Amino acid sequence: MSTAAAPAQALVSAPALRLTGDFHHAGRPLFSGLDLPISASGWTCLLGPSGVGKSTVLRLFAGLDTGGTFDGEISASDGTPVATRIAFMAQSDLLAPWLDVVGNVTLGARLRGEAPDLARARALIERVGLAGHVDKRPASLSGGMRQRVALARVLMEDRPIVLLDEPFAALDARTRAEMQELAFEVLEGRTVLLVTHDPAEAVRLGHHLFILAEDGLTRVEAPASPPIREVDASETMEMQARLFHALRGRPA
Amino acid sequence: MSTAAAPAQALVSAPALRLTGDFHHAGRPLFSGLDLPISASGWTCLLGPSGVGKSTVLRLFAGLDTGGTFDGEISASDGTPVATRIAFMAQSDLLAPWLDVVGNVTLGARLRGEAPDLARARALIERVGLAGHVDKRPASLSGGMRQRVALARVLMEDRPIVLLDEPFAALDARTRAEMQELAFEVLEGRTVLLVTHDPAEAVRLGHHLFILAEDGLTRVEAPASPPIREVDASETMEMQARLFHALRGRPA
Amino acid sequence: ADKMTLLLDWYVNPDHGPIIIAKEKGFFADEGLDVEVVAPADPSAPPKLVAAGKADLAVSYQPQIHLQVAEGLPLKRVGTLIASPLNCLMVKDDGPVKTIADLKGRKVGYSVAGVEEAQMRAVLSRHGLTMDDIEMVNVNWSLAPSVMSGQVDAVIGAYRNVELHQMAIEGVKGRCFFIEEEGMPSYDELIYVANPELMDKAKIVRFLAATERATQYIVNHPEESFEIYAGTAPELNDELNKRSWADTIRRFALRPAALDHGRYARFEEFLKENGLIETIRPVSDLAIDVSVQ
Amino acid sequence: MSASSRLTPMQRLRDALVAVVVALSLWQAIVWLSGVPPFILPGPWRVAVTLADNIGLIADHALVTIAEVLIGLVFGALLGAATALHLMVSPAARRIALPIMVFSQAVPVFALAPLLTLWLGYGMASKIAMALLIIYFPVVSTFYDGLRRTDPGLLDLARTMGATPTRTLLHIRLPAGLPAFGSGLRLAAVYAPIGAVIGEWVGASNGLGYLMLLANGRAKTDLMFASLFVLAAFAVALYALVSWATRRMTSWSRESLDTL
Amino acid sequence: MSASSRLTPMQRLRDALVAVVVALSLWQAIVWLSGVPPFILPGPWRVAVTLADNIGLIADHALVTIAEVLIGLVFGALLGAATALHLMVSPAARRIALPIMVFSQAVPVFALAPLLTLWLGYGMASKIAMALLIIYFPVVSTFYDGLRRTDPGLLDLARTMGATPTRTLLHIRLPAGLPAFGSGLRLAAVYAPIGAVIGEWVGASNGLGYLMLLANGRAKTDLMFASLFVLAAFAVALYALVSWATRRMTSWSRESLDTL
Ligand SMILES: Nc1ncnc2c1ncn2[C@@H]1O[C@H](COP(=O)(O)OP(=O)(O)OP(=O)(O)O)[C@@H](O)[C@H]1O
Ligand SMILES: Nc1ncnc2c1ncn2[C@@H]1O[C@H](COP(=O)(O)OP(=O)(O)OP(=O)(O)O)[C@@H](O)[C@H]1O
Ligand SMILES: [Mg+2]
Ligand SMILES: [Mg+2]
Repeated sequence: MSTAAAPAQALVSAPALRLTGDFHHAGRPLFSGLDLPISASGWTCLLGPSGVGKSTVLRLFAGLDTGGTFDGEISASDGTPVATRIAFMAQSDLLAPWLDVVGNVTLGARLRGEAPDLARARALIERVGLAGHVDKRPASLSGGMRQRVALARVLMEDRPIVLLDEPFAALDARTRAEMQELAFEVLEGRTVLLVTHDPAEAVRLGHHLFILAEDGLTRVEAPASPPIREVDASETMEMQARLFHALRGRPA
Repeated sequence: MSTAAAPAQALVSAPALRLTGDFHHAGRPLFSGLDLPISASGWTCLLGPSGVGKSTVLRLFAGLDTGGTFDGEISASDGTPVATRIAFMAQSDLLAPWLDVVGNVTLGARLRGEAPDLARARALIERVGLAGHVDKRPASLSGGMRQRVALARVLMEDRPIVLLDEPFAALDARTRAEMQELAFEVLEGRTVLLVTHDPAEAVRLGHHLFILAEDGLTRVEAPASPPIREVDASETMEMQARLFHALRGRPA
Repeated sequence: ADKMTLLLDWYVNPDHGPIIIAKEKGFFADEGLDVEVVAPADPSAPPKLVAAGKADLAVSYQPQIHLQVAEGLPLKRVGTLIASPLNCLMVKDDGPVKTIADLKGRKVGYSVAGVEEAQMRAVLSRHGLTMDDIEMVNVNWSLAPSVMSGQVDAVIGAYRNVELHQMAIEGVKGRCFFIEEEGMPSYDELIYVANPELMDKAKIVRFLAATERATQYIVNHPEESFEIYAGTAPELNDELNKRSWADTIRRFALRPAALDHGRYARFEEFLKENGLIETIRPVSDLAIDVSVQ
Repeated sequence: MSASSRLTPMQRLRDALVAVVVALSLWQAIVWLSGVPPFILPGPWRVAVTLADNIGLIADHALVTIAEVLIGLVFGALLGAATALHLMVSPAARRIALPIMVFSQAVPVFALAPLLTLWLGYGMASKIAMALLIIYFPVVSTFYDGLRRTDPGLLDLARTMGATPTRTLLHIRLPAGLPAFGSGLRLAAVYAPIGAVIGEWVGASNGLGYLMLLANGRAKTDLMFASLFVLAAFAVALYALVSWATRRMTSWSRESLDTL
Repeated sequence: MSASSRLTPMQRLRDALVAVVVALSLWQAIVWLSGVPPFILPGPWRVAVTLADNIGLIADHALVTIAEVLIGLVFGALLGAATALHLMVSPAARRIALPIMVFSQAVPVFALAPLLTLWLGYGMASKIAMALLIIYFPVVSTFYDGLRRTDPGLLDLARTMGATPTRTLLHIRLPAGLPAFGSGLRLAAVYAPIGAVIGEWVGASNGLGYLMLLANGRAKTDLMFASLFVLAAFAVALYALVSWATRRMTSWSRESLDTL
């Protein structure tokens, strides 16, 4: 089961990324002088207060319209463009209401005119716990189920760079932990940028941690042990508390 | 500021509620023999795995269409109907895309043909941290900002019963804590049913805690101290860990 | 002055000469009448509106009054505007149809007015043909264009004083078979109809007197009368109207009030033979001479 | 656009009967109250009698018109859908062809009639073309509007998935625009019969439009209204059919009738 | 439905000019290639000359038609919107009135012409009524479809907020349905001129429709096409205006043209 969920193709090498520059909405600066390095083949976690521009950063990497003006550079270590090699999971689930679960999970293949790998899709759907719901349309799914469909869909995409915008926010603690493990396993070797609000999640998954705040970007050292980390290891717990306070403690 | 955000009217008495019965989707049972008591004037937190039926329970209390069949009873301690006395915040933000932030927050008043209390709306918008965004439309807001607008809107509704479906899920840790405090303050004396995935949140806010699982409802004792509780009080931390394990530890 | 409403059969054209001239020269005013002239696009509407009491008079066609009375419309012919058929079977002069007999196996266009099949049957029978020998095609809005472009070989329902000139101006020479020479009973092309229960005979008598004067004026002063006619609206002042005017003058009824009983009896007979009406009505049900009764 | 989709067939039948009765009563009431003479608007009873007396004649002509309408509707819908899709992929088509299309739509068909008959003759082709022409623009316009209003989030997603514009159109915009296509198709169902009838007026020797003209020419108002009635009844049936089909086609689109 | 809303006025003007040139070339090409005689379809040059020669005459008639169209459009849009809203609140209206409306729409206007003139006379009223009648149904149909497709989540919300059906209609469904109303209005802008022209055919002594029929009857095809050209140009201008206005009215609705 877990092998079937692994990508069918050999892995393309995952580059490091970097975003530098300023961004403003009609003159109102969102961030300036930002320099965000994403290291190759690992999980970089981006945290920060609501509305600070995390999703905007993700959309910039994905080459999507942000409604504002970006003045800077987005580059990959191998010198080739970024936006064509990404898989993107947005903050809202963005399921096609007319497709059932299988249809949504295999949408990428159909959009590229490839034959969808149905076996892999079914395996992933089983892994995200929706085996009994394959032919339901999004309207008949709960919020967390919808998010898991979107997760399965992004995991189906076999891309070297993966951008995840709060992919586990609608899930209960247990399902969330399982999904984190699944994503970590499937995305091994990829360059992953994860936006999250959950310090525990960041500490559990991140090779590198950044906090984006109104006053700029701060790097936070990740624990020494490699992810994926045990939730209740003392090192993790301590780190989590530190991170939590780093996030909460900023002056109001 | 915090006084302005308080309801203008005298408080109507908040009843206790109870939901008993079975529910199925076209013959597929979701829960059966459920008996969920919600005590008067306090926060009851409902946790449980994704897709188990938490949102369905909330919609049943709200008298909304669930796409399935409910066979049972919903009653209030004072014997009057429930659905006409509730304020409801759904899992998705449900903002009207054509209204700006103020317009969305004051929608309820306009729908009832009342004059919107603009001062209170502005105070609430300021409390949810969107003072600088009053005239933005939802499309120009971040995910967390949209959720805060929806929160301000439900807090504007001066109702004895309040149903909240993961109202803080899209917020970063710090904003989340602030919003919890705001909601707790504004909803004082109300009967609140909160669906959440975050054990810390449940422990922080709940007078009563329930876990809904595939095999039925379990009551979990809340800490002895009254909410709202300190996040890092030892009692809270311990309870949180217990709850977390109760949630994770179910057989796969 | 007494107000009066007259519905034309169609847009203003030289066929309406006496009405326009009577109005412009003040002959109506001399009779103490203030006549409002309204032009519709659908010729079948005006008789209905007069029957419904919405106007005093309408310009219509003799073949129509027979059918309308048969269907129970409260209408009678009270005057004549054009006292001979204008309708003709029109072909291209250089086309294949030299005689009626050449129509065998060919297409004949028409614009539905109700009696054209009967007309064709009458014309064909003179030359040993039946309706099965030709194909009738409803070309509704475009009689002249359809024959000019060769889509049909002939059209019935074209007006000899209009369509022939129209084709000539477009550079296509046309030719008319005059249906009254080919076996059709003759009839009044344009008549005035009124609702016999509602009409004010005295007013109609005055109206007809004014148009009679106008007709005389036109006959006596063809050029001046055209100037007056063309001066009423800029869109009327053109080559076609000029040619058509000259060709129409001799067709106006010189005695608009006079009624030829025989014509109406013969036409009623003709329609009965062709199955278009079921019973023969006395002429007095169809037409009256308002000046005597 | 039709009654709620949550009704049973029996309820629908009952509603349809009520609608018929109400319509006939309205019609009769207008005839009585306004005192309009029967040769301008005959009452329902007279028309019913005429319909019964001429049922064979009317049925023969109706079959011709129905065939024209159905063929015109199918081709018009296909052509309209293809045009809307093309407008979506081609900015040039959008900027240049769209104004031309609007321009051509504002030309009343009677002006095109000689042209159409010149090219297509007096057979069925010109009537089908007329039915097609009359429904083409509503289908294009509503479907194109629907295509344009696709959730931008889904389009972003398609883009990150490496979709070509054509595949985005087929897999995202097309299904997202189907409810709007349904709107256009329902309009088309109402107007296609008028198109065919106009086609018949332009030149024909059979069909309900021809029969109406003939009846009008012979002052047989009863017969004209009987043909008209059959035409309108056919339009309602066609509308119900198209409504049902489009509803099925877009069952995922959550229409909220009973929850107001 | 119009070119992208992200174009500058200069670009729009350029596009419009290109569209005009393309349209005229197409027209000329048809005339040359098909060898259609000028009495059926005159070329653009001939029409332009005729237009210039008769500019005063055509302008006089055009003003009448424009007035009729604008009045008809305003009233048709208002009446159509009111009907769609009413259909939404009243299940009875939906089940009974809707089929009757479809039925009445399928009756070609020419059949109603004597009735209309009987009631409204030969003045401007009957032309306005005709323009109104022709746009009424497209507006009702598209707007009603839009009202029906409102996000059920928002309706649920309104319900929990204690809204009456009427207020839900005004504050939720109405704004949510505005983009669809815009679709209907754009269709209406194209068809209202045809309505007025048909009204003029029924009986008038001025207006572009009158001029066209007159020219047609006199085989002055050049003049007819010149009038037709002015009519169609007016329709395009009206469409552009309505398009701009409806776009502004629904600026919140995210239309995704350039992101395909
Ligand atoms: N219209 C429907 N038809 C069939 N099944 C449905 C329908 N709507 C919801 N369901 C099912 O009902 C179940 C409960 O959904 P609900 O939204 O109540 O879950 P939940 O506990 O809120 O989950 P989450 O935490 O993911 O939001 C799900 O399994 C879902 O698939
Ligand atoms: N189209 C727009 N016009 C103007 N401002 C916009 C627009 N889109 C987004 N913004 C603003 O950009 C800012 C950053 O938004 P973004 O979605 O990147 O935040 P975020 O960090 O992802 O927040 P969250 O955690 O709440 O999702 C917000 O303040 C938002 O108001
Ligand atoms: Mg975000
Ligand atoms: Mg839920």
